[in-house]
Amino acid sequence: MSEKKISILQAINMAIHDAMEADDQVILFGEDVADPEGGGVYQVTRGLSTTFGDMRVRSTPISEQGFVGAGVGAAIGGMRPIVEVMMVNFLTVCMDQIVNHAAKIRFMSGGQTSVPMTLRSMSGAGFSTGGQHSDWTEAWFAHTPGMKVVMPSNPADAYGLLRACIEDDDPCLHLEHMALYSARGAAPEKGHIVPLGKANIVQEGGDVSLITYGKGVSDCQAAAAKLAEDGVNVEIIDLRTISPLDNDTILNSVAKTGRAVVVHEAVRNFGVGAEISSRIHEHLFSDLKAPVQRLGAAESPVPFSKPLEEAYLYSQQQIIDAAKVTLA
Amino acid sequence: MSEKKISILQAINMAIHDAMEADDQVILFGEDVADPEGGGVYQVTRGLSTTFGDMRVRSTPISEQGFVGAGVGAAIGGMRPIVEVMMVNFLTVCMDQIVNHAAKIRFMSGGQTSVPMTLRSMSGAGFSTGGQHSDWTEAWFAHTPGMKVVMPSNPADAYGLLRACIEDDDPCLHLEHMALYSARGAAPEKGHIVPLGKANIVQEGGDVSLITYGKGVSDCQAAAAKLAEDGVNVEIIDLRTISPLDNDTILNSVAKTGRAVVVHEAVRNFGVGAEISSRIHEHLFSDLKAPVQRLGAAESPVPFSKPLEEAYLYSQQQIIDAAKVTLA
Amino acid sequence: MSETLDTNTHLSMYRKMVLVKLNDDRLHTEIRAGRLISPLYSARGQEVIPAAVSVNLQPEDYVVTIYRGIHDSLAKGVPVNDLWAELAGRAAGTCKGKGGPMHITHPKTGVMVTTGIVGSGIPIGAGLALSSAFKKDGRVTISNFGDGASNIGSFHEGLNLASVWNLPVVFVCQNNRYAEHTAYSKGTSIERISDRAAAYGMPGIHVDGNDPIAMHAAAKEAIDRARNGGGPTLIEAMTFRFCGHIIGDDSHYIPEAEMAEAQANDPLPQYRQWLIDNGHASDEELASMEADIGNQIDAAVEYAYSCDYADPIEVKRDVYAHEIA
Amino acid sequence: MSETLDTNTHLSMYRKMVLVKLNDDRLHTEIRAGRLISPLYSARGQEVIPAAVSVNLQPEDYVVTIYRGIHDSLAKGVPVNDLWAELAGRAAGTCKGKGGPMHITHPKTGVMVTTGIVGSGIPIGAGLALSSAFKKDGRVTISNFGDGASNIGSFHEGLNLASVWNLPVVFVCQNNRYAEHTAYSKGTSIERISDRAAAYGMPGIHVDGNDPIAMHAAAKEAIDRARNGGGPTLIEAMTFRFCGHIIGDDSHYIPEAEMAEAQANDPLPQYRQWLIDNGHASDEELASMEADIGNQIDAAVEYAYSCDYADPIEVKRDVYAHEIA
Ligand SMILES: Cc1ncc(C[n+]2csc(CCOP(=O)(O)OP(=O)(O)O)c2C)c(N)n1
Ligand SMILES: Cc1ncc(C[n+]2csc(CCOP(=O)(O)OP(=O)(O)O)c2C)c(N)n1
Ligand SMILES: [Mg+2]
Ligand SMILES: [Mg+2]
Repeated sequence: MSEKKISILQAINMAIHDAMEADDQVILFGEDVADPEGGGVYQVTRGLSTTFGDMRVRSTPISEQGFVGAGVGAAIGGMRPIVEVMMVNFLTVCMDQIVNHAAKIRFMSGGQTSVPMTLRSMSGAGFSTGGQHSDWTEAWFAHTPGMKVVMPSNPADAYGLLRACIEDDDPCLHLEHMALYSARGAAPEKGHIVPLGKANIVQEGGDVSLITYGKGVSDCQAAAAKLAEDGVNVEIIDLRTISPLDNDTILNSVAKTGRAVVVHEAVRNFGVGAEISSRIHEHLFSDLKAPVQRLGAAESPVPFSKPLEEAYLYSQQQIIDAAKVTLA
Repeated sequence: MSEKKISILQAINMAIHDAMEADDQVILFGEDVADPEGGGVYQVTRGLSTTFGDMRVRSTPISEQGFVGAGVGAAIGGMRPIVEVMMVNFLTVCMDQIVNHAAKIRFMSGGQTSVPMTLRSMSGAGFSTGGQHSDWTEAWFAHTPGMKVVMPSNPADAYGLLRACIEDDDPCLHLEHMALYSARGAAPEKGHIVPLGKANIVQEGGDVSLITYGKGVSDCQAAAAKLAEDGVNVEIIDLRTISPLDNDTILNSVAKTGRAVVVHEAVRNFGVGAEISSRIHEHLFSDLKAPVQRLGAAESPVPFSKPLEEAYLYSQQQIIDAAKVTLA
Repeated sequence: MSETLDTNTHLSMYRKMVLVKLNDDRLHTEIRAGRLISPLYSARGQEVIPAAVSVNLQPEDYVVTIYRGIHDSLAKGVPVNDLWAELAGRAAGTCKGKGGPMHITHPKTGVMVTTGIVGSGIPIGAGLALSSAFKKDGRVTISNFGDGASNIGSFHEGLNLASVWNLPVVFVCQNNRYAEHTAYSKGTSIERISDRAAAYGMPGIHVDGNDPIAMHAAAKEAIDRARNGGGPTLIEAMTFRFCGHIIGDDSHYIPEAEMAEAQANDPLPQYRQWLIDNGHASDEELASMEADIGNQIDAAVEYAYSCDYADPIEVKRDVYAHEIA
Repeated sequence: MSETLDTNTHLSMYRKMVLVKLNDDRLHTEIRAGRLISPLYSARGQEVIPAAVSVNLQPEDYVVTIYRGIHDSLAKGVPVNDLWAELAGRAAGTCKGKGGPMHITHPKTGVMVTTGIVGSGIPIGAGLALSSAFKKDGRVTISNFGDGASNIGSFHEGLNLASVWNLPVVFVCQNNRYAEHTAYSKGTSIERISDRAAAYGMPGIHVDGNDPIAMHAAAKEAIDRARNGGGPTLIEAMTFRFCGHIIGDDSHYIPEAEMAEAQANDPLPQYRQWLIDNGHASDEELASMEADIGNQIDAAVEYAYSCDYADPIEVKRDVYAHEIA
């Protein structure tokens, strides 16, 4: 890692740039991703079509089934498409291509064909964008054998995970939190890879393990600082990859602390936290000092107004309280 | 309950018939559901268009986004549409209408509009129909606030749950297992309702709770019979409703037995079993005698060939083994 | 423009256009000043379309629209007070502050669904029309969407279904030549979207959506057809979007000449002058109408800011008909 | 039928048709006898289409097809042994028994994707063509689907995208007049699906898919155009499905007269007679060709049944490139 600081947005742009430079088979498409269209509505892909040309970087019509399906076909034909589906809520219009095709084709063909496609998609509450532009469904894709799902929390990981996804021979979903695009951190070395399926211990501590990913990491760090004031030593695990889960890192941590809280922005019920909590209980039944706590959003669509949106999201206090419940 | 025996297929047909008879606002559409098209590819809806006419029972073009969206609109306009999406895998082409619209519209409109639509869909492995016609994704919909999800295990419940769904003022997904269409059981009384959100204790027992739904119920009953031979007294809970979960029935049972196994046909990771397992651990941490076990399908798409399909599905032996693990 | 409509209709259309325009201006002001936190997908430039459509509608007719559709909602009759309370996220808003600008809903004035998902309102509009066909309630449904939406699957499925079932719905494609930052021809493989109607055996009308009289005629033809059992119509109304995709967008991807030409043809001042020239109203009468509307909006903004937010407990309400423990 | 093709081409087409037909007959026999457990979506009656298309293709050209597409796969060249081993669920099958009839895949002969989801092969076909456009490999992609599929969103999105990007793909809509049990006009709002091509600025060809010469000409025109950079074509090939949607379906929903007329026009015996009448082959030569093909199929069936099933551990393989613990 260099001393230079960059944003996650820059890191994603760099990762795509470097992957396209390294491998001619890497192509990019999605709505408005090319420079004549501004290089993405958030400029994440700015400059890439200018550098790599109109053939390799293409803005698409509004037709997610069409262009994700084209990504599946192009991948089978030997390309490594990076396909941007602008927002997580829009993944609902192309679930078939992702779930029935990208995820299953290697298996259904007996390994003859494969879909090395990377899907990028963004979401995140907190911006008053309402019910159809801010929620999260990573649990659906984690429940889909054949898919890999990642979500970075910092620029170096965003770079390294995205490059790992692009190099991976299977379909990967790279989830991006809108609130983190501007988050700055150490710039990665060119070519830096964060291996898929490996979690990161962000902070070591012996009292309780906070297990999270994406924006949850900084939220947990803030909560951990407060908890430290009360003498609670928090260990924070940034999953980085949601599926496949890094059992070893999770279980080793909780074996040590005996306590765990899982935190994600998606609604709590039937979320990723449920899988993690069950696994911990299954493996560490007698080592646990308290039941694993789960935090997520309230069980509703995302509300528009600020006060309701705040009530929808988990709060820092809730993280602190959940940690304290395990310590009680 | 009368002494007469009917199949689940008949029960579903009767439930729709009786609901349409009772309420003019109930309408039905889906591919091939009307009698000129045979009353459904499995004849589930046979006779209904003849009885209730072409206006109320309509075969649709192959356009799930179109006709599920039309169901959403018709429901907002005051109808109670029953919409058949032939197979669970085809729900992937209309997730947007279900998740972003049906489930969210009451909330996003502040309660002014609502979508009292019942979706029916079928799946189930064991018929060598391969990767795109047999798997289950109920966990996705359970992870979607605003949706209710049910899955009957016997004819009377199929009738009662479906009528409850149709009468319910919110969108409901009624899941049907292909292997159970011919399953026979006591016929329900006309007008029988199985309240949503209430599980059923199929068999009482003090040693271990098997928690399941749909086809899992008869599989657990068969396993319980074998376990009884070894002196193990099994309690079987048929959830009937997957979301919202009946916490009370689940927790009371496991508080009594101290042991639980969750069984479903969907793949295990990030499945419904994870939510149930976590809840049990959270609430009954110190009462549990063993960690909750989860059973589901193997982490792969559904294979075509018989031996691989069998390897994919959980086996009776696995249920028995899981129960025994909790008793060890 | 040729004269065919009476003064009442003209003034009614103009009033709606002014309402939409001044409301949009004020939204820009409030958001820029930081007094309102809300995305704004301005429809500045597209005022004629909903004005001309809605004067042909009955109050009980249904409208479905999109994130950009505040113009459609206002023209249909959503009260400005309720609208502003919603945009300000207040409990008194149309949706208790739960929906926001992308989900304005007001069944009392027939505004049934506003969606943020491109294309999804098209099948929903067909479904509302289906409910009218069942109930024989005589209603017509208008489903509004953009040019880019004509490339998504829901457009195809919705139009085909509406045609096969002969539903009383009018599909109004407001072609503002851009979909976010993508120029029309980069996303759409045909010159006129209205020609896609032929793929569904449906009449397609290509009309200048900035010409109130032509737009009125197109809307009337389609609405009459729907109301009289003649089935659906696709209208492609040509227009332009002056303020970018979303507030903050500087339209850098639109060639300057194109923007300049469009702005020179801003339908609002043109129509105003035409009304005066053709004796429908005097400059003073229109100025007074505009002032009235301005005051109405002032009052609505003030009202909205004076309202309370919903209690946080409201997150649990309206998820289901009955709260789930 | 008018004569334009040489004897070689004719016999090549006829051979493929016979292969498809006898293979289909044998599938019925094996399944009915309980020796094979598999769904069967018979393409009996549609043999001309893949025969005429594939004689215009190079071995490396790509084909995408559907659950009903065993005819497309065989005509493209998938070896009968590998096919039957797959249908019998054996490890030696094209897909190790993991895919089955709805997912036949055989890249060696260009059969890249077989899907069970209506319409989804259309964008995938566009994507394969996109990979060819990138690589300049000169390949053409054929994407096959049914009449009912022309009403689903993927059709619309896939054709629009292929047109906007000018991709080397041919969309072959095999219009057998029914989608499952639904008659054409109940699902489709237009008389000719080929007319939908106009909605995408794409050439549309309506052709008698049971006429080998006409079908050959249509396929050649479209494939040549794609190969020469002229972009995509939509072909609507009119045909009929003799054996219902799926084995066991008695076609009760098809009027008897319609079925009788179609059967009277079974393209296979007609073409056979025409080949003899026009001196391309004698009855004996054709009979011997047919017998050869029959023997080939006998051998394939025997071979398939002699193969082993994959080890159950194979459930864990091919989920990802590398097994996950
Ligand atoms: C399914 C889906 N894909 C992408 C988006 C993101 N998006 C929002 S508006 C828009 C452009 C729509 O353009 P058009 O249909 O022309 O309507 P306009 O905004 O110009 O009124 C896009 C791509 C979305 N909301 N839904
Ligand atoms: C998205 C989707 N919806 C429904 C189905 C069920 N289904 C399978 S085949 C079929 C009919 C397709 O008809 P057509 O496109 O005409 O092709 P054909 O079977 O006649 O060759 C249907 C509805 C499906 N497989 N996928
Ligand atoms: Mg537009
Ligand atoms: Mg067909």
